[in-house]
Amino acid sequence: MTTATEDRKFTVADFASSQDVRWCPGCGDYSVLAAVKKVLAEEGIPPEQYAFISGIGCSSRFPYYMNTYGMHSIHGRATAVATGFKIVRPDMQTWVITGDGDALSIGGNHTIHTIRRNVDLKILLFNNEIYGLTKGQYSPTSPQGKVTKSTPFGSIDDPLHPLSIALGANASFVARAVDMHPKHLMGVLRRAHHHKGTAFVEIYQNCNIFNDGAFSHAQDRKLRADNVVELVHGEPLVFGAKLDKGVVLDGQNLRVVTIGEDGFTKDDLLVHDEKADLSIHFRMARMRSPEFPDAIGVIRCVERPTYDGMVNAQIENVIAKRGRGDLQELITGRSTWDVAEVDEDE
Amino acid sequence: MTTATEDRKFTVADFASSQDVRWCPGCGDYSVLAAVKKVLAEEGIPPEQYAFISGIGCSSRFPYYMNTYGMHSIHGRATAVATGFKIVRPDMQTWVITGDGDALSIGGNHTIHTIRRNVDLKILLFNNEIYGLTKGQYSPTSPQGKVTKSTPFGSIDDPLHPLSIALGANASFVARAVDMHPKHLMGVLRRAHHHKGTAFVEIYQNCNIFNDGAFSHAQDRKLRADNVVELVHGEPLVFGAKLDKGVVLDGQNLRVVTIGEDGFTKDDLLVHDEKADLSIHFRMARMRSPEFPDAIGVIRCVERPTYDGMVNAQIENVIAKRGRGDLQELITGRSTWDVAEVDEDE
Amino acid sequence: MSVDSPSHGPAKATMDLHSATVRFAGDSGDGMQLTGMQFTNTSAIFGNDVSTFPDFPAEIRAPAGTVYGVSGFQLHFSSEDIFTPGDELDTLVAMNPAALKMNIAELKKGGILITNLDSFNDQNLKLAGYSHSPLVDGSLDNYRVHSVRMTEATLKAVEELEALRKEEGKEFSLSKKDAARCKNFFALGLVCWLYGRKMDPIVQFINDKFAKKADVRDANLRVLNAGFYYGETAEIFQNNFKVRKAALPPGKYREMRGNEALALGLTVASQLAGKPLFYGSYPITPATDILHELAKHKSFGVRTFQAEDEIAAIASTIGAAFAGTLAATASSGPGVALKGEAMGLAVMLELPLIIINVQRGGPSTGLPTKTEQADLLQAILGRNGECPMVVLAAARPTECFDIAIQAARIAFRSMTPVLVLTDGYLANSTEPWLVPDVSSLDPIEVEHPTEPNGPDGAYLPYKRDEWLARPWALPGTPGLMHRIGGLEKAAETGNVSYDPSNHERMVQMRQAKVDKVAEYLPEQEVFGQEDAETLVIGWGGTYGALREACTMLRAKGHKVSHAHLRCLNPFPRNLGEIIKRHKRVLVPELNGGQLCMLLRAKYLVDAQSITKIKGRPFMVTELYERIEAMMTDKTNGK
Amino acid sequence: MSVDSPSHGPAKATMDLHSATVRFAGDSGDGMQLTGMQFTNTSAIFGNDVSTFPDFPAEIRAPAGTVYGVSGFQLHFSSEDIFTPGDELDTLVAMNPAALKMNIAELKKGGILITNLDSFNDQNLKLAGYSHSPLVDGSLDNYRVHSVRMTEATLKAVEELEALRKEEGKEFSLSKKDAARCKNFFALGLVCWLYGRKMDPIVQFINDKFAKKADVRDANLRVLNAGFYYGETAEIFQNNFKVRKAALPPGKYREMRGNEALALGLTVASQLAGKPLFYGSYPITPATDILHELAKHKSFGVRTFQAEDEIAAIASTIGAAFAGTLAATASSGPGVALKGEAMGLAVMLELPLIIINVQRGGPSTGLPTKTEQADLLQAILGRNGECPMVVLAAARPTECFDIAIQAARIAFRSMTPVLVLTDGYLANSTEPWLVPDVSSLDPIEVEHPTEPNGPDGAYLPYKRDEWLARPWALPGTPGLMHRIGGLEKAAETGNVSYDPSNHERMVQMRQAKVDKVAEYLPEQEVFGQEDAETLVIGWGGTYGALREACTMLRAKGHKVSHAHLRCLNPFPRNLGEIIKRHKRVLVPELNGGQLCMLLRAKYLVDAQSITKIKGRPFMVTELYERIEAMMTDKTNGK
Ligand SMILES: Cc1ncc(C[n+]2csc(CCOP(=O)(O)OP(=O)(O)O)c2C)c(N)n1
Ligand SMILES: Cc1ncc(C[n+]2csc(CCOP(=O)(O)OP(=O)(O)O)c2C)c(N)n1
Ligand code: SF4
Ligand code: SF4
Ligand SMILES: [Mg+2]
Ligand SMILES: [Mg+2]
Repeated sequence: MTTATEDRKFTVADFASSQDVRWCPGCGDYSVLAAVKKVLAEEGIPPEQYAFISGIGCSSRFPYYMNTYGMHSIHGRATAVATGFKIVRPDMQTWVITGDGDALSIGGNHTIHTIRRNVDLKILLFNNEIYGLTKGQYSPTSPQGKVTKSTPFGSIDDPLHPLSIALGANASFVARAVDMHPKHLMGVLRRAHHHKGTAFVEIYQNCNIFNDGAFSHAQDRKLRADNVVELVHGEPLVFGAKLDKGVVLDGQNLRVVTIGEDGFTKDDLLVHDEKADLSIHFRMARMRSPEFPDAIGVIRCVERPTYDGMVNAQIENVIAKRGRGDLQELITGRSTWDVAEVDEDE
Repeated sequence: MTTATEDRKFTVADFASSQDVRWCPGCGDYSVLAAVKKVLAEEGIPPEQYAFISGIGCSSRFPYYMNTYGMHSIHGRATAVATGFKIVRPDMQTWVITGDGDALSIGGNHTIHTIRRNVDLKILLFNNEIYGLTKGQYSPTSPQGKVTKSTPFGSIDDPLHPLSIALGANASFVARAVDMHPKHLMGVLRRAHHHKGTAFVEIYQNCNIFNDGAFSHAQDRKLRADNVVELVHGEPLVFGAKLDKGVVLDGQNLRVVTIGEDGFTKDDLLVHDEKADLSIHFRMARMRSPEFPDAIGVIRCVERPTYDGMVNAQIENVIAKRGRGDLQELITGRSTWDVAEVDEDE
Repeated sequence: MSVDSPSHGPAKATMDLHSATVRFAGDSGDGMQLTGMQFTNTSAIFGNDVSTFPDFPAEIRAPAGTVYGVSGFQLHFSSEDIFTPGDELDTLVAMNPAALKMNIAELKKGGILITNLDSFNDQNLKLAGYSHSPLVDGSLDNYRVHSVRMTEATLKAVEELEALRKEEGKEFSLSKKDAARCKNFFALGLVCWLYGRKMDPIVQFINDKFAKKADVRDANLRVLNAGFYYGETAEIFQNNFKVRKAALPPGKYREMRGNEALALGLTVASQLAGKPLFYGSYPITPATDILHELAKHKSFGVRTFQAEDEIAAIASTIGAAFAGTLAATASSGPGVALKGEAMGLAVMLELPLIIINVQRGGPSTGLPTKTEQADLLQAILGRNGECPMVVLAAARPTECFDIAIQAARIAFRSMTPVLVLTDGYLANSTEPWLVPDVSSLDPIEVEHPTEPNGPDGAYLPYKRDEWLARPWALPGTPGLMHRIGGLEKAAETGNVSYDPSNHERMVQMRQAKVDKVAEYLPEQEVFGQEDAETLVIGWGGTYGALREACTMLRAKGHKVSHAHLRCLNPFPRNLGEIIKRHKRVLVPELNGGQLCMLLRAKYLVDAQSITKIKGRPFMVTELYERIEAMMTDKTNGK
Repeated sequence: MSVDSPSHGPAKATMDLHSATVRFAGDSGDGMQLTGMQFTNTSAIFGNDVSTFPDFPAEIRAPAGTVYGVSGFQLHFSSEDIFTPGDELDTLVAMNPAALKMNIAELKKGGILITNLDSFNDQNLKLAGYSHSPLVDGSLDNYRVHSVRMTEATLKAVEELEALRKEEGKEFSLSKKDAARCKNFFALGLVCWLYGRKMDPIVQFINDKFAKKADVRDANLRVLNAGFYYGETAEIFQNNFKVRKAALPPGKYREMRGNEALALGLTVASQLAGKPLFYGSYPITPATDILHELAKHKSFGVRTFQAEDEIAAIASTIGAAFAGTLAATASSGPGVALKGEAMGLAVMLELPLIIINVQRGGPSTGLPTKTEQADLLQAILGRNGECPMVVLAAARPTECFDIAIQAARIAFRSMTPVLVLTDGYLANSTEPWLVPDVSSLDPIEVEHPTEPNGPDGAYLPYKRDEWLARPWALPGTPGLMHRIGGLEKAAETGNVSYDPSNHERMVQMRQAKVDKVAEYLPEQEVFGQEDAETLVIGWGGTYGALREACTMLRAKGHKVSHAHLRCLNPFPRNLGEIIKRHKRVLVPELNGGQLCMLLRAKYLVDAQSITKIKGRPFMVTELYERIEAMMTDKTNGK
């Protein structure tokens, strides 16, 4: 349905639409937009081969700013819209843009079903732990006790943990990145782009208007090193400004140790395996500062057939076995009778 | 609002409504109904202190058969209805009856939000891996490849795992039981009843009409011993007809061993701890025959403040600190002016 | 029931009838649906016009013998054109007391009642709520009652087979319980004799179905014959009946059920348009069968998606439409309610998709297995904002095929979602269908731009054509990248716009686009309009009953005509004129008067409602009486 | 604008005006809402009648200087009773070019335009889409333009303060950027001078708000004064104006916004009924403020539940109602659409609950921050099945308080869900409110049975009283255990029933119950009906504009009266009679003619629509003109 890539080369500008970007000045969304455009420009697939589908929220304005096919749908339903889209058009690179409210509050159910089906979508969840567009109510990811417009005395809900939910739904790809670290973010986006299946990426995103600093531990250049561990497949979990800290497995539990203290060496540390058991990734994804460093990077990446692939393969199989359907045969069915000109019976 | 229990004693009959039970003969729902009535009769709380709230599905007819307060609501929304109910009436024993379609398909989002909030509800999920009431379509828990009316060529969806989803939402109580083993089931129901918070119980339930034998490995008296491990807090994971098998932790992974073989003794086995880390329960809950025995019993039980408790405590705190609100003061607000009879100004 | 058929008086030998209505009723487990369908089949093959109406219990398999476990299948067959499954029953087969209890009220006076006497034991009588047997207390004196020991006769027939097998030195695999389950074929054989039906198609069916189970096959065949011979030999029947062939247009026919017709229509439409069907749906009675049927059509490229709920179902359908294919979703009452928000999005996006509502009894969960027409106003007016959508309604089971194709044509031509209304009655009823020749069907034209349509190489996704439709650029097309969404959009560019005048213009534009559909749809036809004073306006599944009632009324000299709407929004362009030609407008509906309200508002005509909200179709006679009463009531009308 | 106020002609010193309309417009970050509210406050305290209308951008904080980042606050203050925030502006304050661009069209000819000249730099002009400054190209010749270097003046005032502080040897904490942010108080001071307003309440406000930030406080106070003195001393203003006190009923007043009034009404209703409020909601513009307000009311036992979506919000509300308390939920367009299925359940359960729809521009996401009335038909007819619900609509911001209480009364008395319609205009507009004495409000009576009401000690949950309401047994009450649900229920017992006649009876019963509410609601009042030929019927937030337009029309000798409906379903019992008394019925609405359609259908009257679908309220003058035109048009009317 589309023209060949030939030898077209793309720049960031090719992916920018003509619409003015309307987020608040300073919003973390800007850096994610920039990162996505850069990654796509590098990847060399033409803009018309992409579709960006979003729900409703500040972050969900994203598609308007991309010079691709796009839909700003309704609140919480982006993954469901994208599922139908991708089933029909497995050839399109399909990205979903969503927020913590959009994907985990009203859209929570579609999120888990999309993930368990492993529809080949790249889902970017802009987690700012707040409802931005509606001007600052707590969201499912806001920490307990959060004072917001709708919780003047502090929220009481235990927060949902996006990656736990994704892993509980048997996600084939789960990653985390931080808006303010474009280089690392771009690396994660690139990996998501190349994953066949649902790539679920949580992005810590600062809403400087309604929830400024929610992720300062992971964003701030100074705090970051001690509060975040960058996962690399096959490498031990080392972190700290001096790279002297690490995570070890202690019986059934994880523990942070200092290399060189209590006899711990680098060799004792947990080594990251993107293809390990779900429960191991579950545990890593749940590490959270200050007790643990937050894990960023690709936490899980395994192969699993994609839903859109299987839907279409099933059709191809049936056609391969039985041949294309004969429409006349179909509507005629198996049990018919003929009516001739009426003549008296018996 | 209710009369004291005094020394009323209750029988199963006290909990039975006058309505004829209308499930298919042989349906697993009957045994769950019987077990619930027995447990409640034992517990000695009067029927009027209970509310059973359900969604839509075969199993959701349950409340009609209980002589308690009850609501057969709409598809997928039972937990949300029950949340409102329980917040207003924390004094009522509130049970939710739901099916795999009701709780995990259309109602999946309410399920995870109820669990993460830890509303004090007993949720019984009748998992028959099929849509019963609509006459046999595959459900989110049906295994891949399932041939049903809506999947004549086999389903392609990777199934949702109910307890993984619950644990991903930080459930405070998670258990599993089997319809055909009333004694064990009753034990689990009793534990659920006494748990303060969301008690999420998956019940393997046979739909003998549309999905007969889906759980025969756990139901059949002969197969059962080798395919199921009964978890007991503080006890090792032993199973098998001869009680000669067990589960051990092998590095990061679980493994089934035979006691006495390869040097394994009972002491090597994993000991069940209901209060362990979520990720450990996550791993146990996912054990599935034939590779592993399915874990039944209480998998997780930890204390966490209940949502309904916190909502009401917050109100009490505010009242304790500030006193009951003065209605006149409220509507008058802080900025008023007086209008006298008009007289020309200046 | 046909108008002038003589009621069954006493007679000998074979009596000629114009038509007859038979209902098989029994326990859910008694196989009544199968029995009814087989009788239908043989009648159709014989050459009658037929119309059927199954009536399921809400429970999957309620305990045997209870009234709520009763399953029924009604069949009307005739030597003339018929449109309904019949009102009153000429013959009722009641396999147990509960079936008798639930159905006897509809047996006409002097009608034939056939019961399975073996099932009238104390337990079953009690389950049905009888304190003593109605067969002996005189309460059935108005009927010609034939109590037959069917179970016994069935067992005996099977025993003979068993004996035969043993003689041949063979095993016999049927238990006594299995044997007893054949008794529906006894009833079927008996009724075949009663109406002089050839049993060849049934024999064929049994041979096919039980090809691999010789014992079951032969048992059923024996029992079937036993039933037939019982009628012929037993002294209890004074005569049997004959309903001659109908004068149907010649050609190849098949039985067709509404839901199946809809599914076939969607698949055919997709082939006519060259756009493989995407069908996103969540199971719900009585719409689920469409999913079941379409799931089989993989060799036509049909992709069915069983979504996690109705919202995901329509959302995925919207995604599929954006992706550039024929996309449809279906549901019923509660499920359609859930789709409301997304339907609004579809209207805003101006994408072609089909939303089907197989209506059932409401409100809320209501009466899930029963029929009703109470979602019309929801369909037309039930969304937030000014949110117009084309609304079509099928009038008879086989028309569901045509309406699906028409919906696709409109959706593509006008770039609009189209809502199709059917109902539980249409969904499950069958009638003979003259199978069309697919090569004679017009292709459905769909265009996709490949070049920019605006100045400076810009693509204007909301530029409009003569039907006010916007262009449909296929994702993947170079140079036509664009973004659409639920916020109000600027005319032509489709960019987000908060401009007040633009909003008003766009609201009017969306309305005008829907209104314009009337320009290319056929004009409204009227049945029997020449001299009519009274116009009966209907829509949807009541067509047959209205048509037969009006035929009766006209036969009795009443000046009445009948207009049945297929497009409810917009109304046919000549409807106003038609209304003006009549002195009185009556609007029978299976709701509280919803179409009537729309007609009153639009045409300012004092249209009067005839309503029925019982989860059941209109009966022809009740319509006849009510219309007649209102026609002669001087207090209504203009 | 009041009818006969003289337009501002050239004059000296102070001119008397009956009323004036002022709009403050600037960047979202410019504090225009606060400025407007302070000016409102001082006007109200002075004794004017006031009415306000804020107009927010859809973006949270769009980039500075863009047209889509413009925020406005309009205020109408008067010496007479007023009902609207005014049509055309007498004075426009435009803090930057974008604000000028977006608002100038509404400034009346000869009106005063005050701009911040410092913001008219090249970048801002470009952002606003001006190729060159409108201040110098003659395009504003029709207005009295006052370009003031506000930023500079502000900075100077703050510098003086800084110098002072330094003299005192103190630190000064404001950066230059902080200082510049005070400029809205300069504008406010200037406008206070222009309309001779006392600044005491503003000074008080600044003192309170910045009590802990002395530098900010003093800077703002200085800048405020600087603005005032600028008006007084600079030679550019030829005169200032005075709007005298209005003859308001004496008593204690406060400013009241629609959403706040609704929240207070709910809390008061809960106290009057002795049933602590449960409020389940999911945030959505423009309904969210109700949640924000109610979340503060914990000391009244109010439990707010921010649900995961709108479906959970209403489902929890239904649960809370079943639990026995006053339960309410609110949303807007897309969110209300999602609640449709659960509303059906509430109708079936016959539980008392309140559903609020703060309408916004639709369809779909539409114009989220703009006002519209296009959800009326959805409210009344937009559910599956015959699913009637009482529908009320508030007519003015302060009436939201009363309507909440009335909704609770009806819900409890008739055991029915009640849907309350307001809109974005009512939600955010303010007017002075004569604070009622709560002890004078009638308590709301609620009864709960404690004893069985049926034979043999049975509890019949669907037995009905004189209003056809069913009893409301509190869970926990011994002996009254019962089950309710969405399937059709048997009369009285409430058990599941598939009986056809029972279904029809129950459908009719639910309808009759809603209809009966009209019997105890007040009759419809008509404004100016004596001699009227034309009846203007309205509903909801258009009240003020309709009332002022009709007043103007009557003043001009037109025979017109105005009926404004508070209950849309059922209609007031005397509405039919009122309509009959008039020759012509006109129905102005901010939609495509929805109430008009209902009136035509029900009363068979040739009511004519006056529609506006621009996301904005009616202006009085446009209504005046359109009504006048239609009154003199011979082609319409009966
Ligand atoms: C059905 C519906 N409900 C509610 C809303 C209002 N709404 C819009 S965005 C939003 C939440 C936004 O939060 P999030 O998804 O975290 O996105 P963010 O703005 O923080 O990027 C809400 C509640 C809506 N538009 N539609
Ligand atoms: C909104 C809505 N959608 C769909 C349905 C139809 N429906 C009723 S029950 C059901 C699924 C039942 O499956 P499950 O929850 O597993 O219960 P079971 O019958 O197996 O006990 C469906 C799809 C409905 N009643 N309402
Ligand atoms: S409100 Fe927050 S999330 Fe939204 S655009 Fe502004 S800074 Fe970003
Ligand atoms: S269909 Fe299955 S789940 Fe439903 S009642 Fe029958 S056996 Fe039970
Ligand atoms: Mg957010
Ligand atoms: Mg199930």
